[in-house]
Amino acid sequence: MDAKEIIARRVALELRDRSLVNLGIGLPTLVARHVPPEINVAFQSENGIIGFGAPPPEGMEDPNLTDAGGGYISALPGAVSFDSAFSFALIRGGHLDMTVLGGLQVDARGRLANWMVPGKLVPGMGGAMDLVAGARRVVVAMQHAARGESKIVPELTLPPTSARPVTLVVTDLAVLAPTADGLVLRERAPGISVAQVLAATAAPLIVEGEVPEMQLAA
Amino acid sequence: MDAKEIIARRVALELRDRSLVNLGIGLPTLVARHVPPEINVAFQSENGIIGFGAPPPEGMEDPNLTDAGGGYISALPGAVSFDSAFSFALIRGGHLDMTVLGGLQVDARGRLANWMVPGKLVPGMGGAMDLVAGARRVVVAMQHAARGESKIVPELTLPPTSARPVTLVVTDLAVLAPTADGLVLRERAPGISVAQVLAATAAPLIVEGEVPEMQLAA
Amino acid sequence: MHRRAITAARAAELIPDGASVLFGGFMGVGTPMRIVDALVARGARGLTIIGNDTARPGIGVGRLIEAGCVAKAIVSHIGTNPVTQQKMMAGQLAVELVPQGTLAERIRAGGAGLGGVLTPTGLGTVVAEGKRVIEVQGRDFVLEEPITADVAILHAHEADYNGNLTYRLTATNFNPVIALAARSVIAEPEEIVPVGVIPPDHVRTPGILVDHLVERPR
Amino acid sequence: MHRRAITAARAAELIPDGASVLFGGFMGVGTPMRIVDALVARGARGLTIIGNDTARPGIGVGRLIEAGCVAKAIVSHIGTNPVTQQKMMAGQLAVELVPQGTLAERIRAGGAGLGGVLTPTGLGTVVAEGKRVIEVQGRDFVLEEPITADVAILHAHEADYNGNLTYRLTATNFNPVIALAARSVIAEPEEIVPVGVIPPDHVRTPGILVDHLVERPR
Repeated sequence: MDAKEIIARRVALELRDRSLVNLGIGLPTLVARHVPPEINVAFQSENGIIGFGAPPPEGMEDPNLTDAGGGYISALPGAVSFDSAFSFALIRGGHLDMTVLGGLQVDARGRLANWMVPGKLVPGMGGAMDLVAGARRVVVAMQHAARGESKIVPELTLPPTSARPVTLVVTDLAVLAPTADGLVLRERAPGISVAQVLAATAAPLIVEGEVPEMQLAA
Repeated sequence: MDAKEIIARRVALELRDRSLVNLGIGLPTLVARHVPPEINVAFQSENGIIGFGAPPPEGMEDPNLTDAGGGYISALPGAVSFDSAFSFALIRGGHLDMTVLGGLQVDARGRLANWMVPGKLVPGMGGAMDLVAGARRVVVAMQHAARGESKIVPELTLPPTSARPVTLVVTDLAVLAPTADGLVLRERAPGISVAQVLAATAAPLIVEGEVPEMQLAA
Repeated sequence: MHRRAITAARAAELIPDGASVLFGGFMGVGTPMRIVDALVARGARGLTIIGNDTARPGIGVGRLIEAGCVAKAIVSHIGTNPVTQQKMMAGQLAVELVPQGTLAERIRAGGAGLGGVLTPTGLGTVVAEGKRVIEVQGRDFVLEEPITADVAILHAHEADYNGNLTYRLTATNFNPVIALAARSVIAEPEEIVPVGVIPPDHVRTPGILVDHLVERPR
Repeated sequence: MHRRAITAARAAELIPDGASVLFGGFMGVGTPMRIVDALVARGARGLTIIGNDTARPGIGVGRLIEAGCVAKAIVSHIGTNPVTQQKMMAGQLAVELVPQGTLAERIRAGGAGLGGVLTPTGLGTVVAEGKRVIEVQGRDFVLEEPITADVAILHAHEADYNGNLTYRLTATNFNPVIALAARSVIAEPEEIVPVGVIPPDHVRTPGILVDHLVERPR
């Protein structure tokens, strides 16, 4: 199982029944493939729809029905469309139960950076700042390291996405929970030891007792 | 012609072609009967409709289609319904060309009072404060005096509806325009002299040259 | 995410004495009358009701006022209901008057996660007393605080069993905006249809905001 | 209030060089492409464009960027358009990044006569730098100023000849909100139908907000 697959399957277990969930573009999108069968989740795409499904068969796409990445989607029974002001009223107003976002860095305080690398890349924040500020639970889904460097850092060196700490960080090595005391190591990936996680992490981690191995959704 | 009829017919001449107009409950509603035939006006009722018409025939009313007074109305071709937040986005945002409101007092600065008489009557402001703050033109349609007392006063003794001066005041005796220097007497009602207007008005009025007699819509 | 419809009596049980209740309706049009009558029937006490007006005696939330269910009304207008006036004068009912557009916008702000409303409405009136005035781009605005409540009771036209709602003409009014601003949302539709029947573009309130649907009378 | 539809070329003439232009669209979906192409064809210069994103090369307002029509882009995201990035780095294009929900709400505020937006989004980030932070009910909010523009260019699904508009699925996005916030509003519908054909409850933008309709290609 590759790193992205591990992350997506672990994040899927964070889904709660009868909840409204937003998945960021890229890795977070993979989570939709692993929704546990007993769980009923509605997905919101911030460009203005709740209740979308997989792309329609080729040739049956509607140019007016797309996800936030501009890709074709379908509408499930009970789908609802709305404008951008309403979409973010839902997001900012605490009506979105969970968002899953990619990340460039998370620091010991649980702050996320995911929208720019000064001097190199300025994609923009899109909806990420509103999502982190407004969603009830913010789950970061990202690889533990990039180009050999830990993305879990003592203090952000990239511009933060929000002052608000995220709820949970899921990587290919570990599940981390930001707390008032710092990042707690909650789980380790299958076959990964606590020592390996600590060695791969630039930020200090709090380890309390036995650290269980991740469960993964099917 | 009675006082209300004179006022309604004079106010009707303030209607501009291709404009959006709100009429307050009571006297202002009468203006709709005198829209000049060459003028195309859309009426907005603040409870959420543009493009309504006269009540339907008896027995054909829809309990979900009413004006701001709760009375049955009909929908003209091209009518649009919307919620209260949108209705007041139109009103506050300057998209309403004109509102016609009743009044209890107007003072020399052009300020309107029309929503309460302390200790006696507290109907509430309803949409009046938003209408006076937001409509491009605010026309007050009211009798010049009540119980023998002038309603055009030097300084409001009743709580103001807004700090913003109204655009025009139309009474059964005169048309008054608030300016930086005070209330200017623009027109006098048919058969009424300037002296009669001045005698019936508690506030000082500015009289410049000849004061023409009101024209009245059919 | 199907949910079964409940009886109006059950809905009334879900609204405890002393609760704050956002209600839809304008002069009683668009007010959920089965829920109102059930609240009267169960003898609800000490409610704070928040909505446009107190309608007329025997109409809309006027019935709650007469039955003594209401301790406080936050509304824009009470002029059409002499019972409200009498109870207010007798000290049996607290009334807080809010301009209509400001009321809609404060509720929207509460539901959309915004910190308040900056409006020109009410400047220079008693409405602005004790409130912060903030200058933006050279103009003054009153800072009005957001409103949320324990419960919202909505009247809708069609619902599906996901809780997706449509509204009808001027019965729309405050219903869409209050759906965003309460911890528990109870909707009383005129009709309930299977999920998938209402086109996504016609839904005005997504079912994820609706906690309970009230069934039609059998 | 019927109006005749105009050609896209005529619409482009109504948008002067140097104008500020609010545009609908999300990754090009819901962007009025006939107007965009006409702007490119007439060689528009110095535009400030305001909307969600700059789509991809050759898609949506991406075409305006490539053709050198744009001096400044106020958007939430440019990550999918390398041409935007290149022109920005080369100093040929100014880019101002605004969080997506904040952008929608600032435009709505501009159109609704509100003095700004109080949002938690952007707190503790570069977005809040130099802006007022206001405490309400014990929480901090950034004061974001309203946005208006010279022109808004909208994509709609159906229009009638009154200018009443409907939108389709995720092509809705920023279109309804920008219709409120520009001095001149130009809509490009997929279809124009006779007045009276669209039910009042289905209209999302009333024709009184729309100055010009662009005809379909012949």
